[in-house]
Amino acid sequence: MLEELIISGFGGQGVMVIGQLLSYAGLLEGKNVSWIPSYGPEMRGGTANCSVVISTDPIGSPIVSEPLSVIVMNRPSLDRFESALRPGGLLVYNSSLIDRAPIRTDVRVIAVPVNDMAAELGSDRVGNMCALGAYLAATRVVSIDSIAESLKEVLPPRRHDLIPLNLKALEAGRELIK
Amino acid sequence: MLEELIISGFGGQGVMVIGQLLSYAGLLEGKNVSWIPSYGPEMRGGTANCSVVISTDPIGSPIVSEPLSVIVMNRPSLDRFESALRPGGLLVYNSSLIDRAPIRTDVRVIAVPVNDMAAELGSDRVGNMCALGAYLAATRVVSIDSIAESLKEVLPPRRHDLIPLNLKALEAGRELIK
Amino acid sequence: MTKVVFDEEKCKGCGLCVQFCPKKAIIMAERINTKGYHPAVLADEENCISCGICARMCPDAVIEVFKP
Amino acid sequence: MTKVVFDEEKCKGCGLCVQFCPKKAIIMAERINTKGYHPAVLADEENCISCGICARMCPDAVIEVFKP
Amino acid sequence: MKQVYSVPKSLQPRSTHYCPGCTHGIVHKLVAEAIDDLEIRDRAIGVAPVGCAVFAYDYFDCDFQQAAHGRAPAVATGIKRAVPDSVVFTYQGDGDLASIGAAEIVHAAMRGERITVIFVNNAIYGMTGGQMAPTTLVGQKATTAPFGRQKEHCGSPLRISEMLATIPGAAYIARVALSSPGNVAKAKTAIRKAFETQLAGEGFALVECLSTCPTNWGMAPYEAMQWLEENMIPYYPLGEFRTPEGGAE
Amino acid sequence: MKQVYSVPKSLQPRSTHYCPGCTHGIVHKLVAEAIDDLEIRDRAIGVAPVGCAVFAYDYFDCDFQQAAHGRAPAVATGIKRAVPDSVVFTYQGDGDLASIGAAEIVHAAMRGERITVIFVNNAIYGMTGGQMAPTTLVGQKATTAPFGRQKEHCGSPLRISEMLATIPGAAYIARVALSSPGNVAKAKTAIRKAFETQLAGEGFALVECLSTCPTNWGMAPYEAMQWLEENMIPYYPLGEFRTPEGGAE
Amino acid sequence: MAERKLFKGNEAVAEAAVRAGCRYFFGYPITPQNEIPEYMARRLPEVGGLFLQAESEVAAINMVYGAAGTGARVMTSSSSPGISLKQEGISYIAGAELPCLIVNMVRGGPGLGGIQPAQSDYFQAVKGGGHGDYYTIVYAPASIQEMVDLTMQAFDVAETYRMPVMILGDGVLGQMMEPVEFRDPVPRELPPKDWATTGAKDGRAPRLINSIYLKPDELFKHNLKIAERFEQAKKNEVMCEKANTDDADIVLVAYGTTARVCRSVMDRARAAGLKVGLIRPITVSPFPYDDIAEVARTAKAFLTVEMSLGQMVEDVKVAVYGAAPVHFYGTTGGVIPTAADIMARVEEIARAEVRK
Amino acid sequence: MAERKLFKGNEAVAEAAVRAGCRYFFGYPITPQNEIPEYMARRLPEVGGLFLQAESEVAAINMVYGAAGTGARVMTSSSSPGISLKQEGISYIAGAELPCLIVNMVRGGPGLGGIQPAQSDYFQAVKGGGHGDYYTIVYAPASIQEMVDLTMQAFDVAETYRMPVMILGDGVLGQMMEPVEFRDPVPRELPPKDWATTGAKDGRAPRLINSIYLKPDELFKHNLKIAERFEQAKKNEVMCEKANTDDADIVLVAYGTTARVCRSVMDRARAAGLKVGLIRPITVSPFPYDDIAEVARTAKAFLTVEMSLGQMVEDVKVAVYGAAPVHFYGTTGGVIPTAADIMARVEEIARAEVRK
Ligand SMILES: Cc1ncc(C[n+]2csc(CCOP(=O)(O)OP(=O)(O)O)c2C)c(N)n1
Ligand SMILES: Cc1ncc(C[n+]2csc(CCOP(=O)(O)OP(=O)(O)O)c2C)c(N)n1
Ligand code: SF4
Ligand code: SF4
Ligand code: SF4
Ligand code: SF4
Ligand code: SF4
Ligand code: SF4
Ligand SMILES: [Mg+2]
Ligand SMILES: [Mg+2]
Repeated sequence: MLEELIISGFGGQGVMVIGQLLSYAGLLEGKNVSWIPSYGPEMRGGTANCSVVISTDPIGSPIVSEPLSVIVMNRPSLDRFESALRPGGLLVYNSSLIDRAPIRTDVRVIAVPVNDMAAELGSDRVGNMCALGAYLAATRVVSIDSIAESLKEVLPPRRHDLIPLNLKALEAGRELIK
Repeated sequence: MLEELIISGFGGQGVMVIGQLLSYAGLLEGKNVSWIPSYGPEMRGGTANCSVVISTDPIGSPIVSEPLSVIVMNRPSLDRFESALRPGGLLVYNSSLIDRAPIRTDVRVIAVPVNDMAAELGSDRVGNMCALGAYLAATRVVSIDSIAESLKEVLPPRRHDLIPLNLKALEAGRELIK
Repeated sequence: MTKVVFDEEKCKGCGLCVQFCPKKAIIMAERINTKGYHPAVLADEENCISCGICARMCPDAVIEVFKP
Repeated sequence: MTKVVFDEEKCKGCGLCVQFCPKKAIIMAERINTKGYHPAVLADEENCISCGICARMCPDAVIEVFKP
Repeated sequence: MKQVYSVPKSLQPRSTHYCPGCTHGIVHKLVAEAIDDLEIRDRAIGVAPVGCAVFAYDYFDCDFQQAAHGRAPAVATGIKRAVPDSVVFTYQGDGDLASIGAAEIVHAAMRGERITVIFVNNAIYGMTGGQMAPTTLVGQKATTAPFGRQKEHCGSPLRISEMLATIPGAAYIARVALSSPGNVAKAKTAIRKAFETQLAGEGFALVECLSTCPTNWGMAPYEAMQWLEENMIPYYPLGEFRTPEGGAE
Repeated sequence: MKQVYSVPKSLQPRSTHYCPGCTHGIVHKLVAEAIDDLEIRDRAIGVAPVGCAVFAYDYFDCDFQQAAHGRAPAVATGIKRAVPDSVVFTYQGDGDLASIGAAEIVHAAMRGERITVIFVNNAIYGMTGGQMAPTTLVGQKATTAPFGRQKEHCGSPLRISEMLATIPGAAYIARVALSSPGNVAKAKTAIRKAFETQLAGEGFALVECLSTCPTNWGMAPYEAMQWLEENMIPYYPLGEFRTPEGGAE
Repeated sequence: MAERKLFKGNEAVAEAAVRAGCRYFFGYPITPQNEIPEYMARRLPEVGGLFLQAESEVAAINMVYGAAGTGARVMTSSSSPGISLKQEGISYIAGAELPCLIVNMVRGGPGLGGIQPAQSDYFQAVKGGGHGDYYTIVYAPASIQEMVDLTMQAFDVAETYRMPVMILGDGVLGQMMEPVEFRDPVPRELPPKDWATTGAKDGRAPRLINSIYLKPDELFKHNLKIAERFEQAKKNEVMCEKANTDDADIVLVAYGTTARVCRSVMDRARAAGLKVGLIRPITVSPFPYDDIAEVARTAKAFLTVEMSLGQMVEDVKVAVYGAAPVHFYGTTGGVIPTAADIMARVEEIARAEVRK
Repeated sequence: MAERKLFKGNEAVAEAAVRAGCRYFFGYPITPQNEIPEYMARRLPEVGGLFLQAESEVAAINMVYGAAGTGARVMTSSSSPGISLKQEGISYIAGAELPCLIVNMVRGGPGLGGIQPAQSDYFQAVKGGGHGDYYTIVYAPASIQEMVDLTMQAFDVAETYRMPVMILGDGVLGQMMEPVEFRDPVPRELPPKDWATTGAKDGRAPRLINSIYLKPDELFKHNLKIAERFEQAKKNEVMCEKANTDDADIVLVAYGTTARVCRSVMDRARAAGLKVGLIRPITVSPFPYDDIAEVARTAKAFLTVEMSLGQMVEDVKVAVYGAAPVHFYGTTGGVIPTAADIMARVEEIARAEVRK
């Protein structure tokens, strides 16, 4: 089993958290995992992304250049990573913000209206969980239980009260696929 | 032809000049020459020395560790270099200042009462030339003419008026050997 | 030509011009420029006194000011 | 014991004690120590007032001063 | 219509990489205005620091050298000595100038090096993400001062202008702030004067610009300017600390 | 007989390598006297510089570290932070402290580092044979200023004490001279006070000792002291520039 | 088994140091290692330690010198340009025989270069760097877990041999997160710190931390003493991982991040029927010359892979010493070599040297 | 023939630089090279040039960067600890593709070490030193005459390849006097300095002196461009003296001062009937690998001699690459190897490897 994923978006869109949740969940399930953010001043203002690898084998480079999946939360991210995706891969994109449709036809495409769904759920903060939910439903890389468990690790204790809402958002994302 | 010489004494005793004169003279006579001073803070206050090599072959290390000749102008210099001298070598020492006789019996020893001779010649400054004269008479490494020529190079122009006196001192040193 | 001209694509929506305009003549637009920022626009040309303060305080050299 | 005691082998013959002695009680000796310097000596113990100035100014901690 | 404010010609017509509302942009404009006004664009050679302004060379329309962190005054010295009729300016942050480059700035001042130094003091390391600077205020938080700078632990902030004003070779030293239209106008005058000092061959000139870093201070741009006025100016008084007329020896 | 002057116990009973009449020897005695008087020999850790005093460790009867050229304040910081109850002092020349080590001294002062700095300003590089120092006077000759230091070329000398006195963390800053019995007595007081400042935890303390280098000045020892009085003191006024009672913030 | 937690490399190395008893950190910010000082600024006060941001890398390494000279466990960290600035200080620490830990999260150079991962400071770390005759012990971890393990033993090793130890990481190892577990290293018997300058109390003789020996004979002896200790380290501390080398025709040699990619390549190549093995130096100084030489007795070719234009490859050549050709594949400037590109080189070599 | 005069090494190198058009010197005092700045302080004003004593070696190398960036011929000099401090700056100069001359009169290290001659900065000069992927061109003269000749061409070479050139001397070469003659080097056609920042006059586009390339791909390309120039230098600039290597059983390999001693050893050995030759690298970077490899086809053994504990010997091994054993004899800390000691090693090797 090998997943190589890039998650990309604006600063506040929670892309790093998606990556960390997946990594923790992978760890809980006994897999090898790695997470690495883009770093440096390029981050400032612009888009941020992280690479996540989850594998039953030892992980080579943690920096993913030809992803099996990508989750993109804004237009620049789609522009940058759509072409890098491997044939047969998975593209999850935020259809609320991205004003063009993906071009690739050799990949599976899932549109998640992240901002709209988040607004519906009553918190801007949980849009990323909708995207994650859809991604998980499509890939089953880790279980929802593992993600639920990971939320406790990744969210700072003072925000643990948001866990139920996060789970709800996750579920809403999953619903999109069923 | 190979000469490897160390000249050693207190700061003001003109040992560096002896070395430079010999080097220049060697150069004038078409030989390979090198001169190197001891350097660094050890010089301060204490004794200074230089190594001179004059040779028809290319010169290896310019730093002489086992000299063929030594000219020592004070007691610490004798103490330091007497033992380093190669068997059969030449030891010229300043008998005005050095209060012990050399111990080595396997070398040629020449006592030059440097300070006394200089006093007699009327200038403290030319004692070194007496020692040089004696050394040259004994070794004939370079000619007196070459030394005379070299004086013009080594002495700063404003002290060229001292050249005749220097030559006189050189001659006085040579006399000791005849 | 208006008194205050914005090079809209260079605007980063920092709001400094809005804050410092003595006449509160500038507002942030609803729209988003290609950088993703809400650009500043002159909302009240009438009241603008062409003082140039907005331009002076704009860190991004977005603004030019003219006096009729 | 004299008022001014010199650790002669440490003396570097700098002459500072001579220069600063208010009583001109110190002179440089004719002899040379093993370092090659003419050491300072108390020439005029009579006049020495044990002020300690020579000791204070000696850079080489050569001098100790006593008061009768 | 008469143009009241136009974009300085010595600025390149491109967007900067600075965060929204960052005062680096204002300083850039003021420097470019001085270059325009004094008509020295073709003699100007800028020296970019390591810090958020590392890419300053992309924004000015004149020759530039990018210097190692803190060494801009040394690089500027090399340039000015080799091309004496050039107009050399460094553009340095507080980490660059007041921390790693403290020796270089002191000695450029001592030599009376005929250069102009634009010193952007934003009390933080912007580029590397908010570490403490020598100019970070007591109590101010930074990633390497997570409980706020503590005087007992690392002292009170360095007042560079006051310190350099003790040096005879420093012909012009002034501190300005970029926190209000009035202060920006004064900053403009000071920066111009710092170039004039060089042009007159009077010696070393430095303008300390109290600046904001909205991103690492965690404030909105306007809020940051207010914080500057309320917190920085009381510790870092504005004014001229040394002028060619006044203080040179 | 009562002993009026005895050799300080914290000095090793050996000859130094200093030239005849060099004031480094006097400073050594004063430091040792302060250590004796304050009974801190077993807590004292000295930091030797690179300069003529590089072998200072051979002369004091206490622990020592030899530091890289100019970095003694940083080394002292490392020691003092790791062993807070030690009494740490650096002993530095003008090349060491005012030139290559300018950043380190400024920052140790800024941090209010609880160390004592003995700064021997002899206006020359002694150990390396007479090169120009930042404190070399205008017109004074040095091997790298063969025509005398020229202000137009490399500025006026740095006044370290005045400069550091602008820094809040500097609790005690004084300048003394080793040129006469009276001045040496004042130097003794200042050096003692600099150690007391550290013992009281009040912050950074520095005593600048105007000194001679008979060898590289090309003067007899007494003549050098006179030259110091006539030439150095007018440019480098003596006195206390900052005291714990007075200036701390 | 202790709990495994996701840790960012920089924070993991900092936490490991704290657990290994490091109580003093002196450093200066630089990307991509800022999380180390930032973590230490929060963490060290909790354990009664001290974090101090120095005015520069030069000051930082000299603070390390001072603190190490008192016998404290102390470290610094930086990235390439900052490590260059520390070279005089590192040479002093080596000359004064002081133990300490230096972390270099290498980024692309030369000059200001970039901030992405590189391995182009290899030469500096293991050969050049500071002036004079000395070596340091340099670990090149390939995972966060290994970085933790090596950091935890680094202080013991530094104190055993009285020399600086370096962790040679890179931007990837500093920035990535992986699961780690903090496990105590095998305890070592450490020599007494009878050289530490802490004040000459209770009548003990004064001590001196020093690297100056003006008499050449003395400096000669001193340097031999230091070299002798490094010889001991060569005997005891060399670490190297070998995978599939027994029957390998082509042996990849790589360390750190690059070795991770090479492992993937090896797997791919084996799957494609090519007999490829991997040697991964864990200590790059002392270098596993013998391990490589041994493999060279059976291997047909070597391919050294580095994120540089070729540095470790020279040590590989010295080790292989003519027994087989040593090829090189490198990237520079922050580019990580891809498994595909390395695989292409492997196939090329296989065609030329193995099947010929 | 021009007049031959006795010159002290340090002054000779300074005079040669002035004659080669060097007009700017930025440096900081350190033994044993002080006569270079001191000479420049007197001499440069005579030719309208400028001498400036910097506040430190770090400042000095950055002043060199600034002046070199304007297209000026500029140099600095120092000795070991000072050269360590310059490493960040040298890496910048290399990264920004600027020509300049750096002189290192090596002394014993590590740390403060001593002031007597050594060759223990070889690694630093030719491999490590600063961070990142770059090389400099390093000359290792063995006489004052050669130091003069190499200095006189160094600026042209630096400008041809747009990289720093180093003269790697030592205390002996700096302090000794030998006869020298100043002869103009073979003129070279130099590339235009269309990169020099002198003010964007007459409508030309602004220029930039720079070493930052945040995008890995760009830095990769940039580094390859620099490496490409060094490849050119490898083709054109390698210098190496061979003596009696044609029939030699044992070949001594040494540079600089050590090579002088080895020449005496060779003569002695030949006189004693031993077939001994000498290879003396004059450029130690680029290193004469090919020359050595060629000799390795016939020689039975090599003996590398250095005033260090073994640095160049690694390059010799890479060159010989298994064709023959490479032995090493070294001194450290300022001790110059004696002809007698080297001769003893030669005889030992002769017994073991030649007559066996
Ligand atoms: C030798 C070296 N040390 C550290 C760094 C990392 N670094 C880059 S910018 C910077 C500080 C920036 O702060 P400042 O100078 O205040 O400028 P600002 O970004 O705030 O404008 C540091 C430490 C570096 N590039 N080189
Ligand atoms: C990094 C470095 N640069 C330069 C030197 C050479 N050096 C030794 S002492 C010294 C200056 C000494 O002058 P100062 O500090 O004034 O002390 P003094 O000898 O006058 O007491 C210098 C430049 C060195 N050892 N290390
Ligand atoms: S010119 Fe003055 S009044 Fe007009 S919009 Fe700008 S700030 Fe407001
Ligand atoms: S100040 Fe400039 S950048 Fe900021 S909102 Fe106004 S126009 Fe836009
Ligand atoms: S104690 Fe005073 S009076 Fe006596 S010798 Fe010394 S200086 Fe002179
Ligand atoms: S002051 Fe001291 S060293 Fe100098 S002459 Fe007097 S006793 Fe001797
Ligand atoms: S990080 Fe701070 S200083 Fe840097 S550009 Fe952003 S706001 Fe400006
Ligand atoms: S050289 Fe000068 S400072 Fe050094 S010991 Fe001699 S007189 Fe004193
Ligand atoms: Mg800043
Ligand atoms: Mg001095």
